[in-house]
Amino acid sequence: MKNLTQILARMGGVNLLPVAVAAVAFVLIGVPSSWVTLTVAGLAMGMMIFLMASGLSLVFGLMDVLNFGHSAFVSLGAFVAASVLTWLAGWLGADSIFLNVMALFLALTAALIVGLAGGWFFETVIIRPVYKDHLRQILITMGALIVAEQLILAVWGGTPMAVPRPQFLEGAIILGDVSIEIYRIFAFLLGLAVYVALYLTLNRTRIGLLIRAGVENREMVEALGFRIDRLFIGVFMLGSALATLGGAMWAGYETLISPSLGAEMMIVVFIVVIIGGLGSIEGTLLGAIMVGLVGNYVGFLMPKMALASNMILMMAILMWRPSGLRPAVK
Amino acid sequence: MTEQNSTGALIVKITVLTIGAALLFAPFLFQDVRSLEVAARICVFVVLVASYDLLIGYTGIVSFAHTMFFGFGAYGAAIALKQMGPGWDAVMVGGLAGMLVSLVVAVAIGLLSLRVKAIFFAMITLAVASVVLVLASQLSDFTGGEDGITYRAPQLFKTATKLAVDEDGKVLRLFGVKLNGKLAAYYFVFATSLALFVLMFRLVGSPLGTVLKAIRENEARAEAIGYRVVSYRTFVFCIAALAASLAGTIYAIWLKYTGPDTMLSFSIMIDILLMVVIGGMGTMWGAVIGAVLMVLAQYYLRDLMGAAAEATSNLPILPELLNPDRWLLWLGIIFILLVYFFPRGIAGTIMQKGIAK
Amino acid sequence: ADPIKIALVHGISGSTYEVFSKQTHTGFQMGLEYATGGTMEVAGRPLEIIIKDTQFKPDVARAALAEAYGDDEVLIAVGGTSSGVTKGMLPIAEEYERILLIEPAVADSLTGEDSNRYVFKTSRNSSMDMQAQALALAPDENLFVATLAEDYAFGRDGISAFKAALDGSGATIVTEEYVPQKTTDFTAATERMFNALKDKPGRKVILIYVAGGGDPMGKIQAMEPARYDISISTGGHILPVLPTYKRVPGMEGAIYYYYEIPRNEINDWLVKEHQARFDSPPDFFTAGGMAAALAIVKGLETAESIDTESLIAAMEGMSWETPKGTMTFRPEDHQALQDMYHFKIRVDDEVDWAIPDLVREISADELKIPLGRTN
Amino acid sequence: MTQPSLVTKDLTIRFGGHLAVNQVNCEFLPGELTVIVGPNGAGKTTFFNLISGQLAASSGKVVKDGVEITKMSPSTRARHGIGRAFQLTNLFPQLSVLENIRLAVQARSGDGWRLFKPVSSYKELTARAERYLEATKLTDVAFLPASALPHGDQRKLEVALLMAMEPDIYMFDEPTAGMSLDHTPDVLELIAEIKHDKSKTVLLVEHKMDVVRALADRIIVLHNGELLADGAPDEVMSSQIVRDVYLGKSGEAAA
Amino acid sequence: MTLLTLNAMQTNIEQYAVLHDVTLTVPEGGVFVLLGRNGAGKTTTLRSIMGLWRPSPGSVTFRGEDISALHTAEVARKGIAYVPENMGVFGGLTIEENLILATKTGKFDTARLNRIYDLFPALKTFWGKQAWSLSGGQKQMLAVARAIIEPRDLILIDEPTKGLAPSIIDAMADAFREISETTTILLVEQNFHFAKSLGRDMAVIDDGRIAHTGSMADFAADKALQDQLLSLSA
Ligand SMILES: Nc1ncnc2c1ncn2[C@@H]1O[C@H](COP(=O)(O)OP(=O)(O)OP(=O)(O)O)[C@@H](O)[C@H]1O
Ligand SMILES: Nc1ncnc2c1ncn2[C@@H]1O[C@H](COP(=O)(O)OP(=O)(O)OP(=O)(O)O)[C@@H](O)[C@H]1O
Ligand SMILES: [Mg+2]
Ligand SMILES: [Mg+2]
Repeated sequence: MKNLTQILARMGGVNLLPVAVAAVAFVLIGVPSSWVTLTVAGLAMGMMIFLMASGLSLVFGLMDVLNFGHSAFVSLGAFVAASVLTWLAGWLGADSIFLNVMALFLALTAALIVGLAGGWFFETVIIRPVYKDHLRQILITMGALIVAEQLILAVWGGTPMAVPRPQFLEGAIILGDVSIEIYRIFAFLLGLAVYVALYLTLNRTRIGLLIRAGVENREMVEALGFRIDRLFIGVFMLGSALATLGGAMWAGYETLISPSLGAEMMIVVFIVVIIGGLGSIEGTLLGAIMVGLVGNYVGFLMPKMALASNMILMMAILMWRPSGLRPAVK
Repeated sequence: MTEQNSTGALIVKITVLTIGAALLFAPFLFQDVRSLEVAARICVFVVLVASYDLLIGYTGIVSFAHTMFFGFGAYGAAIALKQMGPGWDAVMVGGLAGMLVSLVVAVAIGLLSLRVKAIFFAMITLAVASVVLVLASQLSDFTGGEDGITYRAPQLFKTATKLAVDEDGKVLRLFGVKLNGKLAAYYFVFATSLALFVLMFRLVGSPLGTVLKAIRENEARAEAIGYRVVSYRTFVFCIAALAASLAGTIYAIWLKYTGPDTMLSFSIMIDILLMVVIGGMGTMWGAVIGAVLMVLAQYYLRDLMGAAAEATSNLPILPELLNPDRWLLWLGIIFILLVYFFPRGIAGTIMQKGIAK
Repeated sequence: ADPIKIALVHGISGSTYEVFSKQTHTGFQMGLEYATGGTMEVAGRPLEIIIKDTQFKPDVARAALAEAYGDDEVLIAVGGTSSGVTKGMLPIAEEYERILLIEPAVADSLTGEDSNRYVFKTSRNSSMDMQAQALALAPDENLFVATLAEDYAFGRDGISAFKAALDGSGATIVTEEYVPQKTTDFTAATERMFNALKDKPGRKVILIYVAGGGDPMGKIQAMEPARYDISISTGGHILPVLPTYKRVPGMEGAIYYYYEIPRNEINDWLVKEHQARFDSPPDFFTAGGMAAALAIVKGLETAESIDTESLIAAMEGMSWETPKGTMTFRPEDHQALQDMYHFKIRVDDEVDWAIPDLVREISADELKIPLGRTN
Repeated sequence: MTQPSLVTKDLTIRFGGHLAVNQVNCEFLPGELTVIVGPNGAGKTTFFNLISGQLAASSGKVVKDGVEITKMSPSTRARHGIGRAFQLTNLFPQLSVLENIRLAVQARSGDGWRLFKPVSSYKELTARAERYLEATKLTDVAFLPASALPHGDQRKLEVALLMAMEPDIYMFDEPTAGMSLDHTPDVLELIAEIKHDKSKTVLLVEHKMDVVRALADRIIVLHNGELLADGAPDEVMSSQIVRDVYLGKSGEAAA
Repeated sequence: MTLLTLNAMQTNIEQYAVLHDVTLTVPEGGVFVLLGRNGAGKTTTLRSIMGLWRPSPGSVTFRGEDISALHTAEVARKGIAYVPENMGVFGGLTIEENLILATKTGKFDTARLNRIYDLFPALKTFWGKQAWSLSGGQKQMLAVARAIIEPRDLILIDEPTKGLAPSIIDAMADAFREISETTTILLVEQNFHFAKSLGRDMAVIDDGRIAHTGSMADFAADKALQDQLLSLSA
């Protein structure tokens, strides 16, 4: 028994969980083509959730700030990107791949910029007074969420907004009975890139350390000569920009968006962060992929259970590992 | 010199007593339909918020499942009244069933998960609450699903019921107020809410209340001086659940309608949170103040803004921002400012102010 | 003369559905204008409109409605937006013994057992949607359908209405898929439907009945059902959603209203005026709001006197003209019977949304809408 | 011969590969004050944690008055008469000094479950809390929140909490660290008084040699988690091994 | 040469006036000892220098420059290190990570590191361990080590000896003596024996005011004064 755990640990430990789940699902599903379709779709879904969750995980895990307002950024990103895409609809319809890509690039960039600016504003005005106080964080960010949703409503109106998508991301690749949506491949690749970039920044620089230290004892980090306030703003801006990016990608996936989009994704996003374990980007990715896969498998095998599957997954994981799959901080 | 005797505390207490008096005489003071609805809602929410404050303010337990217990009580009464017909037996059965379910669920959640970290506990309660919400919507034969259930309240509370009649057999009026079933229903709500509130008030002032605060402050030390933390937590979680469940039963009887949006939804949870914070966590006075302010805002801020927009209609931009449909925006802003400037809530901050140095 | 007061009790804050309420209000206002020839008076008495916000909360809605009847003393109230909220309002109408005219909430149950004789309903109900939808599929032995709906009362009721409409036509339902509300990823359900349908002979259709967002149609289309000869069918939608229908040119289904479909004087006026005033065509709930206003004015004009009982007497069985042609309040349950439209999607690059072209009008008589209640 | 009130048998705890407390066998008698010394990281605080239940032993036993308490939770042990004060101050920061002490008094009297009568009606509790307030000279700051006290006063409050628990076994972990010289004697006197009540057992971790010498009936020395020496103060303090591992050159000066 | 001057510093914490008038001149080099009873205001003085509390009125001058309005991080970058009385170790970080954060570049100066290993061998033993699991004394060692891992101009130390075993205190005294040749140390201490052995100049603070300043040698000789200011009759 002990040997087995050790062998498993050497092979990657909890990282193997999604593989194990996929293997079990393969047996249960029995139809290989369906299994491939579901797995690929689930992975991509996981990546999109990861995009939305990574910012929250960063802010929640490293800075110990529970930002319920995160979902406002997700919505904001979605609407900004959708507006830019609508505005550039001409480019999207064009046959030129270049114009297609440019339009997409501009939309994502606009979402990122809005996220950075919004994050700066949010940190300085909303979060600054409530560091270290979870309860007031929950409350003040909920207040901010209400305001932000209302502002979005005021600017974009409440009618659902259709999102045009670049031509080259439409449709699916069909291999035999397997279908793989092109948009999902794109989302998967973008999510992967974001993950690698975050991983390197946090693990190859002192920034990750500083943030963790700052959360524990802000005064002491300052007494060591670091402007923790500026660092926190930076992290927060990054977190918000990731949220808007996630929102933008989600808008492209949903193709029909309404201001409550962010709020509707929030519970899943929180579940992912918690499953993953506080403060670890690796954990968040793992959690997101688990949620993506399990959602699809359960939806196929036991549609009745689809809704509860996330909750059950979370509770099971918390019972097994009370601090999540890969907590960075004990 | 203690908190209890500061001038600020005096102000808070006088305010709360005034509110209490206003609620007691509400049917006579404000003789319109809306005011009575508002007053009844305030009564119920005072209980709900106070019971939530037991958890969050006194013991430091963050739970997102409080509306779930509220819902158990409400659905208990609603289903019983629907199935058994209007009557006190149905109220009893429903109320008790609601409490029983609440108690069982609270004990289960408490024993299983009050040991884990606070934030995880919060997420677990959120998960359980959303599963219940889904169940309520899927078991629609029982619960009426999304649309909820309408039913009749006991005979005594029907608007048509005459409590006292004059010579002509018409319903008697006192200071212009009809002595009818509606009035009886209001006083039922008022009296039961008051009783529950007083019970909780005694609870937090008792030695148990101090222990709860100690657990909030420093769990490990409370354990070290001999308090069984998990038992206390589970106990207070159950008490809060029972109080919420009863509040749900009362509200269900008053409303004669029970549905997910009024009794279970996450937005009520947010309302409760807002009320606790606006009033001030860790003081029962605060629960009253918070509930009153929020309910008033929900019902009257709109009108107020309409008036303001009217008044400023020849100024630029302002009327746009004061558009009554954007009242939530202002509520949000006010809320942020409150958390910002009154970190201890209104009651907490005022009480703090008056403390002599 | 004393004004006749009418309350509009809708959700106008707190949910993104608030735009539906606003469409209703616009339509209602324009309806009164049209019916009174701009005077806003009936029988020499001015009409006064009072607006109440339900905030999409049943308890607030009940208070608002009680206030309208009790404090503002309105004669008629019109509302609400979502079915749950509206359901909570029904007993209040009975308690105050005043008329509640339901528009635009849809659920069948609003004129069902829990309803009462003070309740009238101009908005369509789910049975109409689903029967029309079934008829639009021209069902026969050759038709195989997989259905997709959300897993709650609204979705399940809709599908059973749909099945009832197929009964006897020989068409086969191969699978019924129910996904949780607010589902965003339909891959699993789609795989199940593909697997159930792909080896069937004849016409193969996936019927989508999902009220919320999530755009299941676009997502299923992205998985290319055409490779198995499966086509998609779903009901029409409000204008802002129609752009997403551009992915499914040629799709057929049934729709409640599209401004270019009905050919009548009232609709022509509505389209023209709406275009002039708001620079956009009217939508579902604008038409609905107008129909409600027209019903009220006709009721007031034909009633013997202006009080609740006379109004009920006048409106029971009343037929009147609306932007979608003639509607009739069924005497038994006060549901307004009305026409629906079988459409086919056409894509025109010049138009922002996909255009539902009329295939055929499904007249009210063709629909067998079950009685909710008998008074 | 008096029965030992507290016994540890082969008490051991390991953290990963590190044996923080290693097979410690010890008996403590009522009326006796034992000082535990040892270099930093020797395992003194860990030893306390094992007795009072903050940590669970990897192996071995703790027995109080013949009852094995090894598996009990800290609160149960506290109710069995084990009390301890912490090395790093560990209070209820937002509660007033008086409330802090009253909590300890109340825990002792088992009144935590009283639900409906207000605290103020328990005059007896308050009176007893006030006695400890006076004994530790904290009366002046009774209504300040504990977090506002200067470090020295927080240490005193820490001692007051332990006193208010009125346990059978008192465990002090460096009670006077950071306390100024004018306050130290008060605290030492309090500890000495407990010893005079012959039914109480006192365990004291202390690095200040003058304090050790003034109070100790017996000294035990821990080193790398092992019991290195156990005996009368003079004997232990003058042993070569103690000087080597613990006292360094100041030991020579003292001896 | 004066290194640090405190001019008529008053500090309020919330509504309480804690420091009433603290005026002090700390010369460059050597150990300057600040003594006082519990609650006298020693910690508050150090925190006011670091900018963790704001004195007003009053000012802090470091090398002739007024630093009282600077952000704490800027104060630290002037070359001032601070060891707080609650040690301020980052429990979630390992010892190595705690120390890395205290370096300017993120790299250790090997000589200094070895000196620290000599002084506090325990830190070497537990190098990769998270700091929360250290014993009380080991945390104190880590806090001090953090202040001396880099060369600094001034080190503010709040009661470094509390909780340390006698042999370590001796070693630390030696180390401080060595460091004070190049760095000024402002030491707050209750352990008079330790303070006496190190201090060149000293001051006593009482009830938020400077009650006495002078050389340590004089103070150590004057039993009456000690008794009056510190109750050191023992
Ligand atoms: N929870 C824990 N996890 C891992 N190691 C621990 C833990 N608690 C203590 N230790 C280690 O056990 C050893 C003994 O620690 P302990 O706190 O008992 O020492 P101590 O004798 O009280 O020292 P001091 O005099 O410095 O307070 C230390 O090396 C410490 O790092
Ligand atoms: N947060 C606070 N709120 C109120 N008063 C405070 C606060 N912090 C400190 N004080 C008060 O300031 C005074 C000085 O405290 P300070 O911590 O500077 O004393 P100290 O000399 O360092 O004492 P010690 O030797 O005990 O550490 C004390 O009387 C204390 O009560
Ligand atoms: Mg120790
Ligand atoms: Mg101090």
